[in-house]
This record gives sequence, structure tokens and C-alpha cells, in this order.
Amino acid sequence: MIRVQTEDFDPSAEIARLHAGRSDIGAVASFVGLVRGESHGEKLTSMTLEHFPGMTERELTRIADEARERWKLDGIVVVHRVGELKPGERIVMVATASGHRQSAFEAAEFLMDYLKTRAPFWKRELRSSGEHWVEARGSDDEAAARWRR
Amino acid sequence: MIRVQTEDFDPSAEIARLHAGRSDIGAVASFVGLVRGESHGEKLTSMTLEHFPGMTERELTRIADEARERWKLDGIVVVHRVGELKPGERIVMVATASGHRQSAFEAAEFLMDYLKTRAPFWKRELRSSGEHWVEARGSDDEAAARWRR
Amino acid sequence: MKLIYFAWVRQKVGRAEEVLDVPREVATVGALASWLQARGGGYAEAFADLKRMRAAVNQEHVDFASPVSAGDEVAFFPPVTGG
Amino acid sequence: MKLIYFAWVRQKVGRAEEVLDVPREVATVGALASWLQARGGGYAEAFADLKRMRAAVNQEHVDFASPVSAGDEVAFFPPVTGG
Repeated sequence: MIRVQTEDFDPSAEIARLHAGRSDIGAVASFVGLVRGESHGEKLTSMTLEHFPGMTERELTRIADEARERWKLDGIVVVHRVGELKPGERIVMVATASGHRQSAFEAAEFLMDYLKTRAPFWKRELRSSGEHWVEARGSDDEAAARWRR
Repeated sequence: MIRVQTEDFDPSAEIARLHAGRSDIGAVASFVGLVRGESHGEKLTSMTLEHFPGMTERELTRIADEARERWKLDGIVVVHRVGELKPGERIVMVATASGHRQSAFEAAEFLMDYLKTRAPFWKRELRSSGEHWVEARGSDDEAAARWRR
Repeated sequence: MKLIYFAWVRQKVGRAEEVLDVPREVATVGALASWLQARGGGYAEAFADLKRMRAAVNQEHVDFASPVSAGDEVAFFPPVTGG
Repeated sequence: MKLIYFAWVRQKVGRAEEVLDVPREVATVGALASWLQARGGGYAEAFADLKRMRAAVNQEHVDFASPVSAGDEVAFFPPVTGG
């Protein structure tokens, strides 16, 4: 279940999507990413996310498929917002359902690490000093590299 | 933020508890555990959780304190239900806020692993064949042992 | 000494808690478990296999070598199964 | 060939997409980037440092040695920063 949208989402509803109406799901791990109000020591006014429609969904689907190959999962949710966001707003959520707690956690972490380095999103920050494109972080590449086989 | 309660909880509200009204939180990892409708190949009618009031809160607080010592966290939520629960119902949730995604994930996994092996809760299942106390699993001990230093 | 029982220990002993006069020479958790087992009936059944038994003294997990004395609150229970 | 630009690449080039007649001998993503850079102006600025540039051909991440040909859709963009 992959979605790219401008609207906010409800974490409970996204988690429920994985287990509502069924009773074979024991474990749901999830992650919510939020806009921080400060960047590079400056106050952040807003963040604007742009993406590559079509390729984004393809890459997210590919990443989800890869997670399903690596772990026994009963469901995956990935929701990513685009457009203008204010400090404190939700940006992204991934959630994974599995019979095994550790698989759910690992898969959720894997999804985030791969999403950060492969899904075609770009963040632009409006800060006190003006507009700045966010630079990719080496630490995200390293996090993704952990999963290489 | 440690709670033991008979009532259900709302995952969104628990996550929001960690970041609502502030904009310095970038990452919230969480886990929700649910009652499965089958156990030992039998249909499960209900599950009843009992605990050791007082000691439960002490142990959960101790586990949360240990997580805070190991990772730089901006907040922790642990909610655990007791009493009678039906298949598909939420049992437990942990959520962790951190500036770093990996810290949030690791701390949430640590909290669950330690909670499973140290918090004084006991599950009794009502199955087709009658009432059965759930047996502790070696895999939970192994999961907790990963964190030993 | 205050004794508290949980889960199947409680069911086998037949009560949730009780206050007992425990002899002074029963000075460890393990000795207390054996002393309770020797009382027979539900106690004998509950404490038959100490490998399946865990204990807390004054709400802290302890092993069977830990000391106990008259003022303590001692809880016996199976390995925990929360989460 | 259809070219698409994102983030600061789009801003520097001054448009989001365009269709260009690219010479046949421009046969790789790297050659295409150099050819665009040679157009000068915003292109020269956008493609000045290819270490900061990433590309996709027909919506698949590719490296600069990958082939391109007339019917392809080629996207240029900075390293991604979602999540």
C-alpha cells in the first residue's frame, strides 16, 4: 500500500489498515517522520517537497517488494507527503505487519533507509536566510548500505 | 510515559503525545502488539492478561530509564493493557522519539524485548480446548540477550 | 512474611496472597520455595518444578540464592509473558 | 529525447522538462550531461559538478555509463532527500 499525497494522514488509520478486520496479525512496527522547526541553526518557516510522479511510486513499490522478499511480512504501508509542510507536520510513515516482532522492526527500518536514498523526493527549506535545497546526508547512504547483500 | 490500563488506546494519540506542541522531534518509531485469533493450532476465544500492580510500573520505568541511558531519546511511551482481550485487539504499544531514526528504532525494539522478558505480565488463553497459561518463549530470551553489554 | 502468587502459581496454591510465619532458618528465596513445597497440597504442586518458577522480593526480580527475611514481600510466578 | 529536471537542476536550467534533438553520438548519460553542459548558461551552471548529479532513464536510476537513445526519457536531479 503505497501513497504519495499532499494531505496529512492518521497513523492509527495506517496501522489499522494492516490489521483491521483480521486477527492473524500480531505485530506492527512503524515509523513517522516529522518536520523539525530548526535547520542549520536557523528557524525553519516551511519545507516544500517535490517528487518525480510515476518514478516515485515505482521506486517505493520496488523497495516494498524487496522488503517482502527479505522478511515474511503480512503487509506494508508507505505514505509520503509532498507540497508545503510546516514545522511539526508529518512527512512520512512506514508500517509493517509480521508474525515476528523483529521482522516487522527490521523491515520498517529497511524501508526507511531505502526510501531515503532511492525514492525521488527533494526537500527545499525556507529558513531565516532564504530558500535552501536540503543536501543528501552521507549517514543515510551508510544506513542503506547496511542492508546490502 | 508508562501506563497499564484495561481500556484500549489510540496509536495516533500515543505518537502525538511525543511530538504535539513541539517542533524539535524528527523521528518516532513505534510498535503495536495485537491478539492473534489462533494459538497452538486452535481458535482463540479470548486472552486475559494479569500483572503485578506496582512492580509492573517499576519494571517498565526501569526499562525506559535504561533505554534513555543507551540512546539519545526525546520521549518514550509504553502502554500495556490488562484484563480480557479479544482477537484483533491491541495489547501493547511502545513509541520512541529521537533526532535519529536508527536510535528511535533500536530503542523501541529494546523496550519490547525487555518488556517481554522482565515486565510482570502473564497471559491466559481461552481456546477451543479450554484455558491455558501462555508459556514463555526461548526466542524472547534470545531477543533480550542481544542487548546485553 | 507476605507471600504473593501470580498466574498458575496462584491457581495451584489457591490464593493470591497470604501472610505466613516463616522459620528464621528459611533465609533464601530457594529455601522459602522448598519450605512452601513441603506444606503439601496445592503448594507441593505449584512448587514441584522450580525451574519453571520465578521470584521477586519487594517488587524486584531476584534469583533463588537471594536472601529473604521476615519483613519482606516475596512474590512467586511463572516466567513472564507480556507484550 | 525527453529531458526532465528536478529540484535545483530544474531551477538552474530554468525549465521542468523539454524535448531536444540530441546528436546520435551522445550515447550515454554521461555524454548527455556533458552535451547539456556545453549548451552554456543555466545548463553550464546546473551540470558544472557532475558528482552532485544523479540520473534516471525511463524512471529507473542509472549511472553515467548507461546508454541513452532518441526515444528515452532522461531525468537529471540532485541526490534524493525524501523521508
